[in-house]
Amino acid sequence: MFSYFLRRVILMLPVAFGVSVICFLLVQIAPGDPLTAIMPVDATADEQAAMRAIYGLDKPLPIQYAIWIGNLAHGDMGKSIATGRPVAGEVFGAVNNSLLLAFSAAVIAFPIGIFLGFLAGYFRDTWIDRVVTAISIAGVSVPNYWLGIVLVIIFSVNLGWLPSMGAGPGGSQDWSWDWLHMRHLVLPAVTLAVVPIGIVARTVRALAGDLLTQDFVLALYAKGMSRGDVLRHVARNAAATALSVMGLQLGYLLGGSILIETVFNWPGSGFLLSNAIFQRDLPLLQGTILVLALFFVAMNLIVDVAQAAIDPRIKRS
Amino acid sequence: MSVTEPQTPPLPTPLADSAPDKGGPAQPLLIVRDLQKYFPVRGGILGGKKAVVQAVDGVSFEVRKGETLGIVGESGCGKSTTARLLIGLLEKDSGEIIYDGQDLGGALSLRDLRRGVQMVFQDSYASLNPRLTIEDSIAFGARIQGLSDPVGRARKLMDRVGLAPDRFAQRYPHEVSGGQRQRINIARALAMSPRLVVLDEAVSALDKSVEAQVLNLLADLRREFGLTYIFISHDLNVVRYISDRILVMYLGEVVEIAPVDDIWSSQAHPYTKSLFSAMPSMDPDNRTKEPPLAGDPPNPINPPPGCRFHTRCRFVDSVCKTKVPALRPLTAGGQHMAACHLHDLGSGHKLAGKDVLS
Amino acid sequence: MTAIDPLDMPVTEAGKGYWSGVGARLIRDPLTLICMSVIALLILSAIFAPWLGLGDPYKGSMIARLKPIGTPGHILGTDEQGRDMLARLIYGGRLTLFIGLTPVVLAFFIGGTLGIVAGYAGGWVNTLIMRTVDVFFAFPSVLLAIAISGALGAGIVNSLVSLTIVFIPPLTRVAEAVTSGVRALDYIDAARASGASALTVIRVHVIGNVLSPIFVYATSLTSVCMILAAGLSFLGIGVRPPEPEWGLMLNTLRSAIYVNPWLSALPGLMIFITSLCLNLLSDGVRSAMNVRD
Amino acid sequence: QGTLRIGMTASDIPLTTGQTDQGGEGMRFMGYTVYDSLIEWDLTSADKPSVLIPGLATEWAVDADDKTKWTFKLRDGVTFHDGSPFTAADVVWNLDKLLDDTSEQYDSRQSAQGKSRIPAVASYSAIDDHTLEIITKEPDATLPYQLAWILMSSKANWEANDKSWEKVAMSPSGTGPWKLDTFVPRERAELTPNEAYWDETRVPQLDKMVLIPLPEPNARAAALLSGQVDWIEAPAPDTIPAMTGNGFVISSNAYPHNWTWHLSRLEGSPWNDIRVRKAANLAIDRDGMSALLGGLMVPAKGFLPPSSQWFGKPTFDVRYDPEEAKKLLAEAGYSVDNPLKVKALISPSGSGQMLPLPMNEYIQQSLAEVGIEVEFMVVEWNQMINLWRAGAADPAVEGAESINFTYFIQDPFTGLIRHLSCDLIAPNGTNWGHYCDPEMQALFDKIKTTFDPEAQDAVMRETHEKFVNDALFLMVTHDVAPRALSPKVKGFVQAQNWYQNFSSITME
Amino acid sequence: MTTNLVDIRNLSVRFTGARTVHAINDLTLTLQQGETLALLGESGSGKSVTLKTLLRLLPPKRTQIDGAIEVNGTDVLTLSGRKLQAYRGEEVSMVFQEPGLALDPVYTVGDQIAEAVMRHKRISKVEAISTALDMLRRVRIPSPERRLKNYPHELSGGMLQRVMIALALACRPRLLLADEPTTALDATVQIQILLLLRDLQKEFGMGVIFVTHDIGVAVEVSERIAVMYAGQIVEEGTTREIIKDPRHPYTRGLLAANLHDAARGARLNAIPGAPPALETRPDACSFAPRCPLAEDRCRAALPPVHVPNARRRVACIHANAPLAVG
Ligand SMILES: Nc1ncnc2c1ncn2[C@@H]1O[C@H](COP(=O)(O)OP(=O)(O)OP(=O)(O)O)[C@@H](O)[C@H]1O
Ligand SMILES: Nc1ncnc2c1ncn2[C@@H]1O[C@H](COP(=O)(O)OP(=O)(O)OP(=O)(O)O)[C@@H](O)[C@H]1O
Ligand SMILES: [Mg+2]
Ligand SMILES: [Mg+2]
Repeated sequence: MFSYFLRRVILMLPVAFGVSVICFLLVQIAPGDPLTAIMPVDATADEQAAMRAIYGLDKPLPIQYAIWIGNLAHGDMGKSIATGRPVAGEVFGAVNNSLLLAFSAAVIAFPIGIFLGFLAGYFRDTWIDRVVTAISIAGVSVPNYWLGIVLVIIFSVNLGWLPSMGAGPGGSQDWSWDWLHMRHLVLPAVTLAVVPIGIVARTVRALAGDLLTQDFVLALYAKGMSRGDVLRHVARNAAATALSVMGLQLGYLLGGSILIETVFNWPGSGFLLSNAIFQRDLPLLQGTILVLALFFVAMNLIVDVAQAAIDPRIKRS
Repeated sequence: MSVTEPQTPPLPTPLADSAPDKGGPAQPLLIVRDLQKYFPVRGGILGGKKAVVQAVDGVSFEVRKGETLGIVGESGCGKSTTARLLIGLLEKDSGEIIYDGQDLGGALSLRDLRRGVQMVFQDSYASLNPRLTIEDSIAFGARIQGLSDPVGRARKLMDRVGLAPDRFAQRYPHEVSGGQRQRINIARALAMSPRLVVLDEAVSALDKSVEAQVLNLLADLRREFGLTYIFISHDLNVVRYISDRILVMYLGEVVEIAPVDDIWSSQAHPYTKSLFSAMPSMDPDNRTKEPPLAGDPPNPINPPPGCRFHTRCRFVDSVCKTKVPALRPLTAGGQHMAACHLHDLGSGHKLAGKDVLS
Repeated sequence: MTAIDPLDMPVTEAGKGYWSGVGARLIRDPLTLICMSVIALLILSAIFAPWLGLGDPYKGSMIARLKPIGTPGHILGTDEQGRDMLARLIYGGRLTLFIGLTPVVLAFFIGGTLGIVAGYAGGWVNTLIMRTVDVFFAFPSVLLAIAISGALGAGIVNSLVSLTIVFIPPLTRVAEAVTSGVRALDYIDAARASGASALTVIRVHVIGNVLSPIFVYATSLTSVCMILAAGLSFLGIGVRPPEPEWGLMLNTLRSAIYVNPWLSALPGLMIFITSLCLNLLSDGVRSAMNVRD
Repeated sequence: QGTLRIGMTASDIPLTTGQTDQGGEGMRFMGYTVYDSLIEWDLTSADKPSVLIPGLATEWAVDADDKTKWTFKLRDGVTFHDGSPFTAADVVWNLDKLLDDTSEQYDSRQSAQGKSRIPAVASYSAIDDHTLEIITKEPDATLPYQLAWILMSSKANWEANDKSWEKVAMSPSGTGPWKLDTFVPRERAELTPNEAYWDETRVPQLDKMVLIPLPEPNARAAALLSGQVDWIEAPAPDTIPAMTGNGFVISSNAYPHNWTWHLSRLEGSPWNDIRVRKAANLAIDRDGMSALLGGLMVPAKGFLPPSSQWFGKPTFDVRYDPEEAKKLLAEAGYSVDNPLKVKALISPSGSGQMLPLPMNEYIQQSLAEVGIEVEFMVVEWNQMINLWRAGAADPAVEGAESINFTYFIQDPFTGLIRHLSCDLIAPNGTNWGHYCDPEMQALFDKIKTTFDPEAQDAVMRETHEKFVNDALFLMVTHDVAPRALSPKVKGFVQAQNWYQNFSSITME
Repeated sequence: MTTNLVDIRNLSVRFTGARTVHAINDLTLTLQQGETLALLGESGSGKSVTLKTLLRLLPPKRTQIDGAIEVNGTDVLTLSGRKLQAYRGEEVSMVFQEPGLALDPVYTVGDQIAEAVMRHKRISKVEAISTALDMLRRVRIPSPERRLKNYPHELSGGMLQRVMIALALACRPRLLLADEPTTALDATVQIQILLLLRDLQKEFGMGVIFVTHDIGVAVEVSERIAVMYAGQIVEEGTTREIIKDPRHPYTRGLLAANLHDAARGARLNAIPGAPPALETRPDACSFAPRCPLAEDRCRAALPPVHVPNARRRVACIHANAPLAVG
């Protein structure tokens, strides 16, 4: 198991390197001058040049990359152009909030998705299957950013039940698991959960449906197992694949929440990213994407390892 | 009259454009020397050695013009790998393949080899492109080789293997039965006018009654076109029926090779002996009492040293564990060869020459 | 001798091609047919929008802004600049579908080619292509799209570029998997054994057999791509105003939600319906194409 | 008493260390709240344009002989929030922070924001604890306006924070009426009253003021409507009916802002013809545009808002008169059938740009009706800023003959001089259109050399009259800085300024 | 009349759905306690369906079953719920063709055997594991303690089939159903498994129905053979009778097609054609289209069943007139 883990880690390194290159290049393809957004509009050319030097933007590309990577190794992701604060601090704070949101959405989405999927897979080609399929297709078809707006209008503006924005009454810094704070989580998490519910339900349905037609299920019945036992076996078999789908979805929740975070003013990485984009805050853009991507890579690693732990067949190959 | 085969249709014009014979009748059509193929399998990246599957390890044999060589052995012993090496689907690690006197990679190009050697695969379904009509599948090779009138040729061959071209030419593989698909595969191989056809478990997936139909067909075709076959199977009965000589493989090596009647009457290698005794008896009054071998064939990733069969051999002696027996004729200049220390008086095996096998 | 043909075997209609079978299965599936008609209708109306006698989607009147649905002359009302909603929704379908579908089509060709090459060639070619693809997989797709679009800036071309980049890796991966699967089948070996060049084998034997699974997968991406494309516009890094595009319209009508909620829901509804139909269509096509089902 | 929660349009809390970023909003919420400048704007009245008043300096004067030498008397008994006293040395220290990149306390971020605001300053020194001397590069009567930009942060606090501006950012110290209590980047900042503020009338009444960045207009509206904030800046026009319908109060007032097309005066530009310029100005029905903006605008009558103290009495009446416009164009040789073709740079968004696309489309339509056919070149706001800096002659502008820009026109320099001065022709300065007129230049010089405020105002009026009479811009509208307030917010007086006074506010 | 362990009367199984298949047509079969019956037939002749019907493993929605099945006196077709669960595995159990697919890949083989034991014998996990261990010993798996903790993919094909047999026999069923348990195995392993089954059958004294299409295999394991064709039993008798004195033309064809003693190079007597598709219920002899002896009446009506002796049946008009093969 440990050697499997180590092997996966080593396989991950080139990917991580590639990720860093892409993140770096991302900024290079950006047109325009990153300083525009922060200098007063009537700043002189001299002032701009001085500023450019401060941010190292006057050096050639490979050197910029080398410096950037070198600093990264020390945990220094540069300073945000827009705020001057260290990118690392900004990003980790925001990713933290995004994680909170993503996990909450996952906690809503995965059990529902798994339940619906199993139901549909078990009762394949019955009306239950059709209803679940309809729900899951609607789930993946709905533009969730739009749904978010609608929910805000209904539950915040008209009914006044839930807050429309922010991560808690005092900002995200003093988050605690009380209703005062969790109220803020409800709408964005529900909105975010809609798509993964659909996806997880569809995956689990296909998975359960497939597994139920396999020989070993027949063999289980043949040795006198009850439906519940068979379902337990099927669930255990489906777990590895379902886990990887959920891992992937968690990544999407994390990276894909940008639209939702914008709608709900949720102080997460997506919100940060959208600010970075509009302020052309390239170090921040770079840093946010890098952290998210590396997080995603790490999570894939964890999922792989977890899969190997669940499914004895994986370690071998 | 009793149960018979349908009447063979009138002979089509024989496949005239086979590559001309070069070496004369005495030159074996195919000589294989020390053929070796190892497959790397992923081992631990961390320091661990990369494991290899020694799929084919030092295989040598000859196939004479017009004969049928049967190859038998348990699964995983390297039969298919050998076959694929022979028609260049896999690249050999080392060894020589000499076709009609010409060395592959030397005087003979892969392309020329493929004009002369064709193959019929086991899985009749997987060996036909589901998106091509039967006619197109058969004509494909001829078209590639630039032979004249590929479609006409395909239809002629379909007729010859007993599939009415008018009814079957435009069908797709999933629209015909397993036996029919195997006929198509045979026709496809023949469409390129090969001289040697490698049949890798070509009848194993068929039902007994259909198997007989296809075997009859193969026998007819061989006679008619003067083909040479390498016939791979793990069914000894089938191999015996169709082959002139039988080659027995064990874990990537040749353990015995002999004319069919010789080997049928007396098996020289303990493994061959066990393999033959493992055939189910057809006599209800005289059923098998003892399994001739215990356990499963070992994994070719780390084959045992010395004689590879020594782990399962009843006559194992210390020499077997260290020294690799060479494939040698039982009698000087004889056709029957085996690779076993029992037959080598100088091997140091304590039972050598004692004739314990019979 | 008996008069029976020994080799006859009951078959469904001899000589029936694969695609006619798919067509026949599709015809028997009403839901897919409905979705297909909806999409066809959207595409046709988008193509023929200028001849439908609609209002000018760019020209509005400030006096007639935010008229409700059902206003005479403006069946679906007017937007925040008094432009005819119906016209804008239909013209909007043009851009939305264009930006939603083009990247998948482009990625289908690029990713499909890469995947087939990787899957057929194997070895270091495969390693090179697939490891590169792996790097892109380290980014959640939405993130990648937003990052590239955000870096490049708004604009139709930029959106197409970023979305195409996003969809190449998954299509490559699927194409590679399907191709290596097919590559392992004996008929490929049979074709190689007949001396055909790699290109011929790919052309005759590989493409026909891998295309439909890749295609089916690609169709399942179209709705994702459309939602994503609209999302980019919604964020303001996709299509630029004043072009009519559903995501952008949704964005610009956001504040009108307080004046006329139904009106501002229309673009969202269009996105939803279209993507729903694309999803259902993709499911339908998937099951129709599954020969061994 | 009470807590006031404000939804800002900025996407982040403005820089807290002194000189703020985030434009006007930064100065409004984090500048003049936590800090003071030597000279400040009078923000107490809603009815008249605000004027300069003493801040940390109680009086100032230019030397009678050497018109480059200014002396400032500093206010006595002022202390920073950290308790350290405010002295002339602090002013010097603060100016070094912005201007002297060799000084220890030099802060590039603050410098980027402040340096360009005080172009006149050549040197400065503390005469004694409460006397400061500033030497300007050349005589410049606008120095007081320039100094109104410069905020004073505490040296003692900076030292206490290990001389690190990053640390200061978390616990800044100024002399202003508000103290920064806590601060979550990008999320919120909490200000509490400085009970010891030197101007007792401006000691805040509230217990707390919370600043929340809410850049997205609809999120802002939803936050106000769902009661998460009590005050939002710049409500989207379409959300206003819903707000007023629910008892929210819309506060607005004219302020020094304008929304214009800055015209190219390069060789060959059609805008060199005064008849064309006037025709365009006459072609626009500004009241019609008001519908688009929910009434939240002041139709332009000139370059400055009509209420400005520098408006003067221009003879050219900026009004809607299409017939007159057509006549003028006809004289210039154009008509609806033979329209004048011009290319205009616009951007889809941008700070202070109001609703640029619909407004520009409206203008496009209006101009078309009299015979000017406009082709738009739409670029991103950031790109637009670059093009604006580059000037009309830059190839990147692709021959566009106008640029739609909004101007912050608080003082003589930012309001008038920088747009048209010959020595500020882009890319050296911000005279985008390459306009250069000796007559105008003479007026600008006169502004700088007229040290008596009254007389200077008169010159300003004269200058503005020339702006209008020559129709130097396509003058369209002025923003009114709308903000939506919960009915619980009491005591707010919206000054005619970019900045506001929050001290008088109470919560019910 | 001795009571039969298995008593199948006039069984018909029809699959509905996209395609109708009359898989079993009017099948009657009996098996006595302690007897081994080989069910011999071509692919698609309904062998597996017969076994699955005995265990009620066919998808209930798409399957229509007529007739009666009694196993050890229980009416199998009316069983449901707990009774059905108790019947499966305890009374009757099954060995599948592909042991690799029939075992759950994510549980150890020990757990899978123990699970069945716990279910039927209501004993603790520890006891169940020791039963499993005992079973692994009985099927002669080397180092059974270690194998107990192996996952299916860690075992070779022969080993897996032994595990499968251990699993099937763990609850001491009265009837064992074996569906081509050796086709996927190598010859040397196949014979081991066949002999193992033979030994265990004696040891446990159960009835066995052994499905195969290889006559040699049938000879090795069975006392009786029933030959199936197109969902019907065309001939039934003791193994010796079937091998030495086949009466049905199909049985003869099968024997002739077997290469056991065909002369090298001589033509084989193959049965021409392919079996019918069973889209409709046969109303004549199903073998008639391939039968060299077919007459008009063969194609007109179902053939009569001849019963030459007590437990021997031949469904052919020619059954009484033994004909020389060939
Ligand atoms: N491409 C490959 N990569 C790795 N190992 C391989 C490959 N092809 C074959 N092998 C291994 O080589 C050995 C010999 O395989 P081969 O297919 O030649 O056996 P075979 O005798 O044909 O067996 P069977 O009777 O099952 O067809 C096996 O252990 C197999 O797993
Ligand atoms: N669940 C099912 N649904 C529909 N048809 C079925 C089903 N199971 C079996 N059949 C059909 O019933 C017929 C008999 O199948 P069965 O599996 O019993 O054959 P078999 O004798 O076991 O053949 P083989 O030797 O190939 O295992 C076949 O035509 C098969 O296609
Ligand atoms: Mg093989
Ligand atoms: Mg079967």
